Amino acid sequence: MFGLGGSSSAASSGPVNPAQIEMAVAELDMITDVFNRLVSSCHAKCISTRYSEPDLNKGESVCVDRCVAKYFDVNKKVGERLQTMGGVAQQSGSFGGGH
Amino acid sequence: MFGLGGSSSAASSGPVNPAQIEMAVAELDMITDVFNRLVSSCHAKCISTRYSEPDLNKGESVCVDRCVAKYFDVNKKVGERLQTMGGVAQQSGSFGGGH
Amino acid sequence: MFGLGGSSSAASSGPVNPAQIEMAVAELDMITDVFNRLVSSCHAKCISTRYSEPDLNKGESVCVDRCVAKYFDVNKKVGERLQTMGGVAQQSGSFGGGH
Amino acid sequence: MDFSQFNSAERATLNTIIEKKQMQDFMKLYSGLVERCFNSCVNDFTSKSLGSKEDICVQNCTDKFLKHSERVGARFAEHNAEQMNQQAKP
Amino acid sequence: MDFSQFNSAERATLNTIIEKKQMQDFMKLYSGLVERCFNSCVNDFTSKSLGSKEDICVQNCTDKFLKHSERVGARFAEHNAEQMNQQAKP
Amino acid sequence: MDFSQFNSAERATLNTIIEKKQMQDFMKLYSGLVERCFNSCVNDFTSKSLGSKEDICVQNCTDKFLKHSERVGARFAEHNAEQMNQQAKP
Repeated sequence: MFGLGGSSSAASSGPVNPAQIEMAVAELDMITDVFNRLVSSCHAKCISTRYSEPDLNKGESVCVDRCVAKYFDVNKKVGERLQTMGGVAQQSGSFGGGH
Repeated sequence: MFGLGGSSSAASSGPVNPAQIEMAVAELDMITDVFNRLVSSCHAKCISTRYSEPDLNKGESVCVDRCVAKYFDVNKKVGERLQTMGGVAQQSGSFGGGH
Repeated sequence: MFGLGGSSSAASSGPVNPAQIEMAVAELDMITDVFNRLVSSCHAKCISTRYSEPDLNKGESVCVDRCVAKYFDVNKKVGERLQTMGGVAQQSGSFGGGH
Repeated sequence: MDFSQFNSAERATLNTIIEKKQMQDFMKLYSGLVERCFNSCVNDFTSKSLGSKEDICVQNCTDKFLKHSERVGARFAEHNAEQMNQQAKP
Repeated sequence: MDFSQFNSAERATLNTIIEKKQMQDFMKLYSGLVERCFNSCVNDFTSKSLGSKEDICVQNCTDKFLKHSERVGARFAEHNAEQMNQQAKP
Repeated sequence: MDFSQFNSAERATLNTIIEKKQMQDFMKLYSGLVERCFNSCVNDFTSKSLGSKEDICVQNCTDKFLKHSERVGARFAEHNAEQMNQQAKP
Protein backbone atom coordinates (compact mmCIF):
# COMPACT_ATOMS: atom_id res chain seq x y z
CA MET A 1 0.00 0.00 0.00
CA PHE A 2 2.50 2.61 1.12
CA GLY A 3 5.73 1.08 -0.32
CA LEU A 4 4.92 -0.36 -3.71
CA GLY A 5 8.47 -0.77 -5.09
CA GLY A 6 8.51 -2.43 -8.56
CA SER A 7 10.32 -5.76 -8.69
CA SER A 8 11.92 -5.79 -12.17
CA SER A 9 15.53 -6.92 -11.83
CA ALA A 10 18.14 -4.43 -13.17
CA ALA A 11 21.72 -5.10 -14.29
CA SER A 12 23.93 -4.56 -11.23
CA SER A 13 26.30 -2.25 -13.16
CA GLY A 14 25.44 0.66 -15.50
CA PRO A 15 24.89 4.43 -15.33
CA VAL A 16 22.58 6.22 -12.86
CA ASN A 17 19.07 6.73 -14.30
CA PRO A 18 17.99 10.09 -12.79
CA ALA A 19 14.29 9.46 -13.48
CA GLN A 20 14.42 6.17 -11.49
CA ILE A 21 16.17 7.95 -8.61
CA GLU A 22 13.59 10.75 -8.64
CA MET A 23 10.70 8.26 -8.51
CA ALA A 24 12.33 6.39 -5.62
CA VAL A 25 12.94 9.62 -3.69
CA ALA A 26 9.35 10.79 -4.29
CA GLU A 27 8.08 7.42 -2.98
CA LEU A 28 10.35 7.67 0.08
CA ASP A 29 9.07 11.18 0.81
CA MET A 30 5.49 9.93 0.53
CA ILE A 31 6.10 7.00 2.90
CA THR A 32 7.75 9.37 5.42
CA ASP A 33 4.84 11.83 5.12
CA VAL A 34 2.23 9.08 5.66
CA PHE A 35 4.23 7.70 8.63
CA ASN A 36 4.47 11.14 10.29
CA ARG A 37 0.73 11.73 9.90
CA LEU A 38 0.00 8.24 11.29
CA VAL A 39 2.26 8.88 14.32
CA SER A 40 0.57 12.20 15.08
CA SER A 41 -3.02 10.96 14.56
CA CYS A 42 -2.55 7.89 16.78
CA HIS A 43 -0.73 10.00 19.40
CA ALA A 44 -3.77 12.28 19.56
CA LYS A 45 -6.17 9.29 19.77
CA CYS A 46 -4.25 7.05 22.19
CA ILE A 47 -1.73 8.91 24.36
CA SER A 48 -2.86 10.93 27.39
CA THR A 49 -1.05 14.27 27.53
CA ARG A 50 -0.84 14.25 31.34
CA TYR A 51 2.56 12.62 30.82
CA SER A 52 2.61 11.16 34.31
CA GLU A 53 4.97 8.31 33.30
CA PRO A 54 7.66 7.84 30.63
CA ASP A 55 6.40 4.50 29.25
CA LEU A 56 3.30 3.56 27.26
CA ASN A 57 0.83 1.84 29.61
CA LYS A 58 -1.17 -1.30 28.64
CA GLY A 59 -4.19 0.64 27.39
CA GLU A 60 -2.11 3.03 25.30
CA SER A 61 -0.16 0.18 23.67
CA VAL A 62 -3.29 -1.78 22.70
CA CYS A 63 -4.89 1.44 21.41
CA VAL A 64 -1.83 2.26 19.24
CA ASP A 65 -1.89 -1.20 17.61
CA ARG A 66 -5.59 -0.90 16.76
CA CYS A 67 -5.18 2.72 15.68
CA VAL A 68 -2.53 1.77 13.08
CA ALA A 69 -4.75 -1.04 11.78
CA LYS A 70 -7.74 1.28 11.39
CA TYR A 71 -5.60 3.99 9.77
CA PHE A 72 -4.61 1.48 7.06
CA ASP A 73 -8.30 0.65 6.60
CA VAL A 74 -9.19 4.30 6.10
CA ASN A 75 -6.24 4.67 3.72
CA LYS A 76 -7.64 1.82 1.60
CA LYS A 77 -11.20 3.23 1.71
CA VAL A 78 -10.12 6.73 0.62
CA GLY A 79 -7.92 5.25 -2.13
CA GLU A 80 -10.88 3.31 -3.54
CA ARG A 81 -13.07 6.42 -3.36
CA LEU A 82 -10.54 8.54 -5.27
CA GLN A 83 -10.19 5.86 -7.96
CA THR A 84 -13.98 5.52 -8.45
CA MET A 85 -14.27 9.29 -8.82
CA GLY A 86 -11.49 9.14 -11.50
CA GLY A 87 -9.16 11.28 -9.47
CA VAL A 88 -10.03 14.77 -8.20
CA ALA A 89 -12.25 16.74 -10.63
CA GLN A 90 -9.72 19.48 -11.43
CA GLN A 91 -6.69 17.15 -11.46
CA SER A 92 -5.92 16.49 -15.12
CA GLY A 93 -2.59 14.66 -14.45
CA SER A 94 -2.96 10.89 -14.84
CA PHE A 95 -2.06 8.91 -11.71
CA GLY A 96 -0.61 5.49 -12.66
CA GLY A 97 -2.26 2.49 -10.93
CA GLY A 98 -1.33 1.82 -7.32
CA HIS A 99 2.40 2.61 -7.79
CA MET B 1 -3.98 39.22 -6.67
CA PHE B 2 -2.74 35.66 -6.50
CA GLY B 3 -1.68 35.08 -10.13
CA LEU B 4 0.10 38.25 -11.24
CA GLY B 5 1.80 36.79 -14.39
CA GLY B 6 3.55 39.51 -16.47
CA SER B 7 2.18 39.94 -20.01
CA SER B 8 5.27 40.82 -22.07
CA SER B 9 5.23 38.74 -25.26
CA ALA B 10 8.36 36.56 -25.77
CA ALA B 11 9.77 35.15 -29.02
CA SER B 12 8.21 31.69 -29.48
CA SER B 13 11.60 30.05 -30.10
CA GLY B 14 14.88 30.51 -28.14
CA PRO B 15 16.74 28.92 -25.20
CA VAL B 16 15.20 28.19 -21.77
CA ASN B 17 15.77 31.08 -19.35
CA PRO B 18 16.19 29.31 -15.96
CA ALA B 19 15.48 32.47 -13.93
CA GLN B 20 12.11 32.92 -15.70
CA ILE B 21 11.24 29.24 -15.04
CA GLU B 22 12.21 29.58 -11.36
CA MET B 23 10.04 32.67 -10.92
CA ALA B 24 7.07 30.93 -12.59
CA VAL B 25 7.50 27.82 -10.40
CA ALA B 26 7.76 29.98 -7.24
CA GLU B 27 4.55 31.76 -8.24
CA LEU B 28 2.80 28.42 -8.90
CA ASP B 29 3.87 27.12 -5.49
CA MET B 30 2.54 30.27 -3.83
CA ILE B 31 -0.84 30.02 -5.61
CA THR B 32 -1.10 26.34 -4.58
CA ASP B 33 -0.19 27.22 -0.98
CA VAL B 34 -2.79 30.01 -0.81
CA PHE B 35 -5.43 27.72 -2.38
CA ASN B 36 -4.76 24.92 0.15
CA ARG B 37 -5.03 27.33 3.07
CA LEU B 38 -8.26 28.78 1.64
CA VAL B 39 -9.76 25.28 1.23
CA SER B 40 -8.89 24.33 4.80
CA SER B 41 -10.05 27.63 6.38
CA CYS B 42 -13.43 27.60 4.59
CA HIS B 43 -13.86 23.87 5.37
CA ALA B 44 -13.44 24.67 9.06
CA LYS B 45 -15.88 27.62 8.84
CA CYS B 46 -18.59 26.12 6.60
CA ILE B 47 -18.62 22.29 6.61
CA SER B 48 -20.16 20.37 9.54
CA THR B 49 -17.94 17.44 10.52
CA ARG B 50 -20.89 15.16 11.32
CA TYR B 51 -20.58 14.00 7.69
CA SER B 52 -24.15 12.75 7.59
CA GLU B 53 -24.38 13.14 3.78
CA PRO B 54 -21.88 13.09 0.89
CA ASP B 55 -23.00 16.35 -0.79
CA LEU B 56 -22.72 20.00 0.28
CA ASN B 57 -26.14 21.17 1.48
CA LYS B 58 -27.62 24.59 0.55
CA GLY B 59 -26.29 26.35 3.66
CA GLU B 60 -22.78 24.96 3.24
CA SER B 61 -22.60 25.97 -0.44
CA VAL B 62 -23.70 29.56 0.22
CA CYS B 63 -21.28 29.75 3.16
CA VAL B 64 -18.36 28.54 0.99
CA ASP B 65 -19.02 31.20 -1.66
CA ARG B 66 -19.10 34.00 0.94
CA CYS B 67 -16.11 32.52 2.76
CA VAL B 68 -13.93 32.69 -0.39
CA ALA B 69 -15.02 36.29 -1.02
CA LYS B 70 -14.15 37.33 2.54
CA TYR B 71 -10.83 35.48 2.41
CA PHE B 72 -9.85 37.57 -0.63
CA ASP B 73 -10.87 40.70 1.31
CA VAL B 74 -8.65 39.75 4.23
CA ASN B 75 -5.81 38.94 1.80
CA LYS B 76 -6.07 42.48 0.36
CA LYS B 77 -6.24 44.06 3.86
CA VAL B 78 -3.16 42.20 5.13
CA GLY B 79 -1.27 43.01 1.91
CA GLU B 80 -1.96 46.73 2.35
CA ARG B 81 -0.90 46.53 6.03
CA LEU B 82 2.41 44.85 5.15
CA GLN B 83 3.13 47.44 2.47
CA THR B 84 2.42 50.42 4.78
CA MET B 85 4.75 48.96 7.40
CA GLY B 86 7.48 48.66 4.69
CA GLY B 87 7.64 44.90 4.99
CA VAL B 88 8.33 43.08 8.27
CA ALA B 89 10.79 44.95 10.53
CA GLN B 90 13.55 42.32 10.54
CA GLN B 91 13.19 41.46 6.82
CA SER B 92 16.06 43.23 5.11
CA GLY B 93 15.40 41.60 1.66
CA SER B 94 13.68 44.02 -0.77
CA PHE B 95 10.31 42.73 -2.00
CA GLY B 96 9.46 43.98 -5.49
CA GLY B 97 6.01 45.58 -5.92
CA GLY B 98 2.94 43.36 -6.08
CA HIS B 99 4.57 40.65 -8.25
CA MET C 1 22.34 26.00 20.39
CA PHE C 2 20.45 26.88 17.26
CA GLY C 3 23.25 28.52 15.21
CA LEU C 4 26.36 26.44 15.80
CA GLY C 5 28.48 27.82 12.87
CA GLY C 6 32.05 26.44 12.85
CA SER C 7 34.76 29.04 13.26
CA SER C 8 37.61 27.64 11.14
CA SER C 9 39.05 30.44 9.00
CA ALA C 10 38.95 29.75 5.19
CA ALA C 11 41.08 31.31 2.45
CA SER C 12 39.13 34.32 1.15
CA SER C 13 39.53 33.22 -2.51
CA GLY C 14 39.02 29.76 -4.07
CA PRO C 15 36.26 27.67 -5.69
CA VAL C 16 32.78 27.15 -4.21
CA ASN C 17 32.58 23.98 -2.12
CA PRO C 18 29.02 22.69 -2.73
CA ALA C 19 29.01 20.48 0.39
CA GLN C 20 29.83 23.51 2.60
CA ILE C 21 27.05 25.52 0.95
CA GLU C 22 24.57 22.66 1.44
CA MET C 23 25.44 22.34 5.14
CA ALA C 24 25.04 26.11 5.65
CA VAL C 25 21.67 26.13 3.84
CA ALA C 26 20.46 23.14 5.89
CA GLU C 27 21.47 24.94 9.10
CA LEU C 28 19.69 28.12 7.95
CA ASP C 29 16.52 26.16 7.20
CA MET C 30 16.67 24.56 10.65
CA ILE C 31 17.10 27.91 12.40
CA THR C 32 14.15 29.35 10.42
CA ASP C 33 12.02 26.29 11.27
CA VAL C 34 12.83 26.54 14.99
CA PHE C 35 12.14 30.32 14.95
CA ASN C 36 8.74 29.84 13.27
CA ARG C 37 7.71 27.19 15.79
CA LEU C 38 8.87 29.42 18.66
CA VAL C 39 6.85 32.39 17.30
CA SER C 40 3.70 30.27 16.97
CA SER C 41 4.03 28.54 20.37
CA CYS C 42 4.60 31.80 22.27
CA HIS C 43 1.78 33.49 20.32
CA ALA C 44 -0.58 30.75 21.49
CA LYS C 45 0.66 31.03 25.10
CA CYS C 46 0.92 34.82 25.45
CA ILE C 47 -1.24 36.74 22.95
CA SER C 48 -5.02 37.07 23.49
CA THR C 49 -6.90 36.53 20.23
CA ARG C 50 -9.53 39.16 21.03
CA TYR C 51 -7.23 41.56 19.13
CA SER C 52 -8.73 44.61 20.78
CA GLU C 53 -5.55 46.69 20.26
CA PRO C 54 -2.69 46.67 17.72
CA ASP C 55 0.20 46.73 20.24
CA LEU C 56 1.48 44.14 22.72
CA ASN C 57 0.36 45.16 26.22
CA LYS C 58 2.65 44.95 29.30
CA GLY C 59 1.50 41.46 30.31
CA GLU C 60 1.90 40.06 26.80
CA SER C 61 5.42 41.50 26.41
CA VAL C 62 6.66 40.08 29.73
CA CYS C 63 5.04 36.73 28.89
CA VAL C 64 6.77 36.60 25.48
CA ASP C 65 10.22 37.21 27.02
CA ARG C 66 9.71 34.43 29.60
CA CYS C 67 8.19 32.16 26.97
CA VAL C 68 11.29 32.39 24.74
CA ALA C 69 13.55 31.69 27.73
CA LYS C 70 11.55 28.59 28.71
CA TYR C 71 11.42 27.37 25.09
CA PHE C 72 15.23 27.41 25.01
CA ASP C 73 15.24 25.43 28.31
CA VAL C 74 12.94 22.78 26.83
CA ASN C 75 15.08 22.67 23.69
CA LYS C 76 18.14 21.90 25.83
CA LYS C 77 16.26 19.26 27.91
CA VAL C 78 14.95 17.43 24.82
CA GLY C 79 18.41 17.58 23.20
CA GLU C 80 19.99 15.94 26.27
CA ARG C 81 17.24 13.27 26.32
CA LEU C 82 17.80 12.40 22.64
CA GLN C 83 21.55 12.13 23.17
CA THR C 84 21.22 9.84 26.23
CA MET C 85 18.89 7.56 24.27
CA GLY C 86 21.56 7.38 21.50
CA GLY C 87 19.25 9.01 19.00
CA VAL C 88 15.81 7.66 18.08
CA ALA C 89 15.64 3.84 18.14
CA GLN C 90 14.94 3.37 14.41
CA GLN C 91 17.34 6.15 13.26
CA SER C 92 20.43 4.32 12.02
CA GLY C 93 22.08 7.50 10.54
CA SER C 94 24.91 8.88 12.71
CA PHE C 95 24.27 12.43 13.98
CA GLY C 96 27.56 14.32 14.50
CA GLY C 97 27.90 16.06 17.91
CA GLY C 98 26.00 19.26 18.52
CA HIS C 99 26.63 20.70 15.05
CA MET D 1 -0.52 32.34 -14.75
CA ASP D 2 0.01 34.07 -18.13
CA PHE D 3 1.94 31.70 -20.41
CA SER D 4 2.38 34.12 -23.32
CA GLN D 5 5.59 35.40 -21.74
CA PHE D 6 7.37 32.05 -22.32
CA ASN D 7 8.88 30.63 -25.50
CA SER D 8 8.02 27.06 -26.62
CA ALA D 9 11.11 25.48 -24.98
CA GLU D 10 10.23 27.13 -21.69
CA ARG D 11 6.61 26.06 -21.99
CA ALA D 12 7.72 22.45 -22.51
CA THR D 13 9.92 22.61 -19.39
CA LEU D 14 7.12 24.19 -17.38
CA ASN D 15 4.62 21.56 -18.49
CA THR D 16 6.87 18.73 -17.25
CA ILE D 17 7.31 20.52 -13.93
CA ILE D 18 3.56 21.19 -13.65
CA GLU D 19 2.76 17.53 -14.37
CA LYS D 20 5.12 16.40 -11.58
CA LYS D 21 3.59 18.96 -9.21
CA GLN D 22 0.08 17.74 -10.02
CA MET D 23 1.17 14.20 -9.15
CA GLN D 24 2.61 15.45 -5.84
CA ASP D 25 -0.52 17.54 -5.15
CA PHE D 26 -2.69 14.48 -5.76
CA MET D 27 -0.60 12.43 -3.28
CA LYS D 28 -0.81 15.26 -0.71
CA LEU D 29 -4.58 15.48 -1.26
CA TYR D 30 -4.76 11.69 -0.74
CA SER D 31 -2.71 11.57 2.49
CA GLY D 32 -4.42 14.78 3.71
CA LEU D 33 -7.86 13.22 3.20
CA VAL D 34 -6.85 10.02 5.03
CA GLU D 35 -5.62 12.04 8.01
CA ARG D 36 -8.61 14.45 8.03
CA CYS D 37 -11.30 11.74 7.70
CA PHE D 38 -9.55 9.37 10.15
CA ASN D 39 -9.36 12.13 12.78
CA SER D 40 -13.01 13.10 12.26
CA CYS D 41 -14.61 9.66 11.85
CA VAL D 42 -12.60 7.11 13.87
CA ASN D 43 -12.86 7.28 17.66
CA ASP D 44 -13.53 3.72 18.83
CA PHE D 45 -10.44 1.60 19.48
CA THR D 46 -12.14 -1.35 21.15
CA SER D 47 -11.66 -3.27 17.87
CA LYS D 48 -9.11 -3.47 15.03
CA SER D 49 -11.50 -3.01 12.13
CA LEU D 50 -13.60 -0.09 10.88
CA GLY D 51 -17.21 -0.05 12.18
CA SER D 52 -20.02 0.44 9.64
CA LYS D 53 -20.84 3.93 11.01
CA GLU D 54 -17.14 4.88 10.72
CA ASP D 55 -17.04 3.46 7.19
CA ILE D 56 -19.97 5.63 6.02
CA CYS D 57 -18.50 8.65 7.76
CA VAL D 58 -15.16 8.19 5.93
CA GLN D 59 -16.92 7.97 2.56
CA ASN D 60 -19.08 11.07 3.21
CA CYS D 61 -16.06 12.95 4.56
CA THR D 62 -14.07 12.12 1.39
CA ASP D 63 -16.90 13.02 -1.01
CA LYS D 64 -17.77 16.20 0.85
CA PHE D 65 -14.17 17.39 0.97
CA LEU D 66 -13.69 16.81 -2.78
CA LYS D 67 -16.92 18.69 -3.59
CA HIS D 68 -15.95 21.47 -1.17
CA SER D 69 -12.50 21.72 -2.75
CA GLU D 70 -14.05 21.83 -6.22
CA ARG D 71 -16.43 24.66 -5.28
CA VAL D 72 -13.61 26.68 -3.66
CA GLY D 73 -11.60 26.12 -6.86
CA ALA D 74 -14.38 27.61 -8.99
CA ARG D 75 -14.81 30.70 -6.75
CA PHE D 76 -10.99 31.05 -6.54
CA ALA D 77 -10.67 31.16 -10.35
CA GLU D 78 -13.53 33.70 -10.64
CA HIS D 79 -11.97 36.03 -8.03
CA ASN D 80 -8.53 35.77 -9.62
CA ALA D 81 -9.94 36.54 -13.07
CA GLU D 82 -11.82 39.53 -11.63
CA GLN D 83 -8.57 40.93 -10.17
CA MET D 84 -6.68 40.35 -13.43
CA ASN D 85 -9.26 42.51 -15.30
CA GLN D 86 -9.09 45.24 -12.68
CA GLN D 87 -5.29 45.39 -13.14
CA ALA D 88 -5.52 45.24 -16.94
CA LYS D 89 -7.68 48.42 -17.05
CA PRO D 90 -5.40 51.38 -18.14
CA MET E 1 25.73 31.64 11.42
CA ASP E 2 29.47 32.31 11.31
CA PHE E 3 30.42 33.45 7.80
CA SER E 4 34.18 33.59 8.35
CA GLN E 5 34.44 29.93 7.35
CA PHE E 6 33.43 30.72 3.72
CA ASN E 7 35.54 32.21 0.92
CA SER E 8 34.23 35.18 -1.12
CA ALA E 9 32.79 32.99 -3.94
CA GLU E 10 30.88 30.90 -1.38
CA ARG E 11 29.64 34.03 0.38
CA ALA E 12 28.29 35.38 -2.94
CA THR E 13 26.46 32.09 -3.59
CA LEU E 14 25.07 32.05 -0.06
CA ASN E 15 23.87 35.64 -0.33
CA THR E 16 21.85 34.86 -3.45
CA ILE E 17 20.33 31.82 -1.74
CA ILE E 18 19.57 33.84 1.41
CA GLU E 19 17.89 36.60 -0.62
CA LYS E 20 15.63 34.06 -2.33
CA LYS E 21 14.80 32.45 1.01
CA GLN E 22 13.93 35.84 2.51
CA MET E 23 11.51 36.42 -0.37
CA GLN E 24 9.92 33.01 0.26
CA ASP E 25 9.81 33.65 4.02
CA PHE E 26 8.05 36.95 3.39
CA MET E 27 5.45 35.23 1.19
CA LYS E 28 4.93 32.52 3.84
CA LEU E 29 4.59 35.21 6.52
CA TYR E 30 2.01 36.93 4.28
CA SER E 31 -0.12 33.83 3.56
CA GLY E 32 0.29 32.69 7.19
CA LEU E 33 -1.01 36.03 8.46
CA VAL E 34 -4.01 35.95 6.10
CA GLU E 35 -4.93 32.45 7.31
CA ARG E 36 -4.33 33.23 11.00
CA CYS E 37 -6.25 36.54 11.05
CA PHE E 38 -9.08 35.19 8.85
CA ASN E 39 -9.55 32.22 11.21
CA SER E 40 -9.50 34.46 14.30
CA CYS E 41 -11.50 37.45 13.04
CA VAL E 42 -14.03 36.27 10.44
CA ASN E 43 -16.99 34.24 11.71
CA ASP E 44 -20.10 35.80 10.12
CA PHE E 45 -21.02 34.44 6.71
CA THR E 46 -24.40 36.10 6.35
CA SER E 47 -22.78 38.57 3.92
CA LYS E 48 -20.02 38.56 1.29
CA SER E 49 -18.06 41.54 2.55
CA LEU E 50 -15.96 42.18 5.65
CA GLY E 51 -17.82 43.83 8.56
CA SER E 52 -16.23 46.87 10.23
CA LYS E 53 -15.55 44.91 13.47
CA GLU E 54 -13.91 42.15 11.40
CA ASP E 55 -11.89 44.75 9.51
CA ILE E 56 -10.44 46.26 12.72
CA CYS E 57 -9.78 42.81 14.12
CA VAL E 58 -7.77 41.85 11.00
CA GLN E 59 -5.67 45.02 11.24
CA ASN E 60 -4.96 44.53 14.98
CA CYS E 61 -4.25 40.83 14.42
CA THR E 62 -1.71 41.69 11.69
CA ASP E 63 -0.01 44.46 13.67
CA LYS E 64 0.09 42.43 16.87
CA PHE E 65 1.55 39.36 15.14
CA LEU E 66 4.30 41.43 13.49
CA LYS E 67 5.21 43.10 16.80
CA HIS E 68 5.09 39.72 18.55
CA SER E 69 7.32 38.18 15.88
CA GLU E 70 9.75 41.10 16.18
CA ARG E 71 10.01 40.76 19.96
CA VAL E 72 10.55 36.97 19.73
CA GLY E 73 13.25 37.69 17.12
CA ALA E 74 15.09 40.01 19.52
CA ARG E 75 14.99 37.49 22.44
CA PHE E 76 15.93 34.66 20.03
CA ALA E 77 19.06 36.52 18.90
CA GLU E 78 20.04 37.32 22.51
CA HIS E 79 19.68 33.70 23.64
CA ASN E 80 21.63 32.40 20.62
CA ALA E 81 24.43 34.90 21.25
CA GLU E 82 24.52 33.84 24.92
CA GLN E 83 24.94 30.16 23.95
CA MET E 84 27.65 31.01 21.41
CA ASN E 85 29.70 32.71 24.17
CA GLN E 86 29.20 29.78 26.54
CA GLN E 87 30.58 27.43 23.83
CA ALA E 88 33.46 29.79 22.97
CA LYS E 89 34.81 29.65 26.59
CA PRO E 90 37.83 27.16 26.69
CA MET F 1 11.09 0.00 -0.91
CA ASP F 2 12.41 -2.79 -3.16
CA PHE F 3 16.08 -2.04 -3.97
CA SER F 4 16.61 -4.93 -6.39
CA GLN F 5 15.43 -2.72 -9.24
CA PHE F 6 18.50 -0.43 -8.93
CA ASN F 7 22.04 -1.00 -10.15
CA SER F 8 25.00 -0.46 -7.79
CA ALA F 9 25.66 3.15 -8.94
CA GLU F 10 22.01 4.03 -8.30
CA ARG F 11 22.08 2.32 -4.92
CA ALA F 12 25.14 4.39 -3.93
CA THR F 13 23.35 7.61 -4.96
CA LEU F 14 20.19 6.58 -3.11
CA ASN F 15 22.13 5.74 0.04
CA THR F 16 23.67 9.22 0.15
CA ILE F 17 20.24 10.79 -0.35
CA ILE F 18 18.70 8.53 2.32
CA GLU F 19 21.46 9.43 4.80
CA LYS F 20 20.83 13.15 4.28
CA LYS F 21 17.07 12.61 4.65
CA GLN F 22 17.60 10.68 7.89
CA MET F 23 19.60 13.62 9.25
CA GLN F 24 16.80 16.02 8.27
CA ASP F 25 14.15 13.67 9.73
CA PHE F 26 16.10 13.56 12.99
CA MET F 27 16.22 17.38 13.13
CA LYS F 28 12.49 17.58 12.38
CA LEU F 29 11.80 14.97 15.08
CA TYR F 30 13.91 17.09 17.47
CA SER F 31 12.21 20.44 16.76
CA GLY F 32 8.80 18.72 16.61
CA LEU F 33 9.36 17.20 20.06
CA VAL F 34 10.45 20.56 21.52
CA GLU F 35 7.30 22.22 20.17
CA ARG F 36 4.97 19.37 21.19
CA CYS F 37 6.34 18.99 24.75
CA PHE F 38 6.62 22.76 25.31
CA ASN F 39 2.96 23.23 24.29
CA SER F 40 1.80 20.34 26.51
CA CYS F 41 3.99 20.89 29.57
CA VAL F 42 4.75 24.62 29.92
CA ASN F 43 1.89 26.88 30.99
CA ASP F 44 3.26 29.04 33.82
CA PHE F 45 4.96 32.25 32.72
CA THR F 46 5.34 33.86 36.13
CA SER F 47 9.05 32.94 35.99
CA LYS F 48 11.79 32.59 33.36
CA SER F 49 12.98 29.10 34.24
CA LEU F 50 11.41 25.64 33.97
CA GLY F 51 9.58 24.45 37.12
CA SER F 52 10.36 20.95 38.45
CA LYS F 53 6.89 19.65 37.48
CA GLU F 54 7.37 21.08 33.97
CA ASP F 55 10.82 19.50 33.78
CA ILE F 56 9.50 16.01 34.59
CA CYS F 57 6.59 16.50 32.17
CA VAL F 58 9.01 17.39 29.33
CA GLN F 59 11.11 14.27 30.00
CA ASN F 60 8.07 11.96 30.13
CA CYS F 61 6.59 13.63 27.03
CA THR F 62 9.86 13.05 25.12
CA ASP F 63 10.27 9.44 26.25
CA LYS F 64 6.62 8.59 25.62
CA PHE F 65 6.62 10.11 22.14
CA LEU F 66 9.76 8.19 21.15
CA LYS F 67 8.29 4.91 22.44
CA HIS F 68 4.97 5.68 20.73
CA SER F 69 6.76 6.46 17.47
CA GLU F 70 8.77 3.23 17.75
CA ARG F 71 5.65 1.14 18.29
CA VAL F 72 3.84 2.78 15.36
CA GLY F 73 6.95 2.08 13.26
CA ALA F 74 6.80 -1.62 14.11
CA ARG F 75 3.06 -1.94 13.28
CA PHE F 76 3.60 0.19 10.11
CA ALA F 77 6.30 -2.20 8.86
CA GLU F 78 4.11 -5.26 9.60
CA HIS F 79 1.11 -3.83 7.74
CA ASN F 80 3.24 -2.80 4.76
CA ALA F 81 4.82 -6.25 4.59
CA GLU F 82 1.33 -7.83 4.75
CA GLN F 83 0.16 -5.74 1.79
CA MET F 84 3.33 -6.57 -0.20
CA ASN F 85 2.57 -10.31 0.18
CA GLN F 86 -1.07 -9.84 -0.81
CA GLN F 87 0.09 -8.09 -4.01
CA ALA F 88 2.82 -10.67 -4.73
CA LYS F 89 0.24 -13.57 -4.80
CA PRO F 90 -0.45 -14.49 -8.54
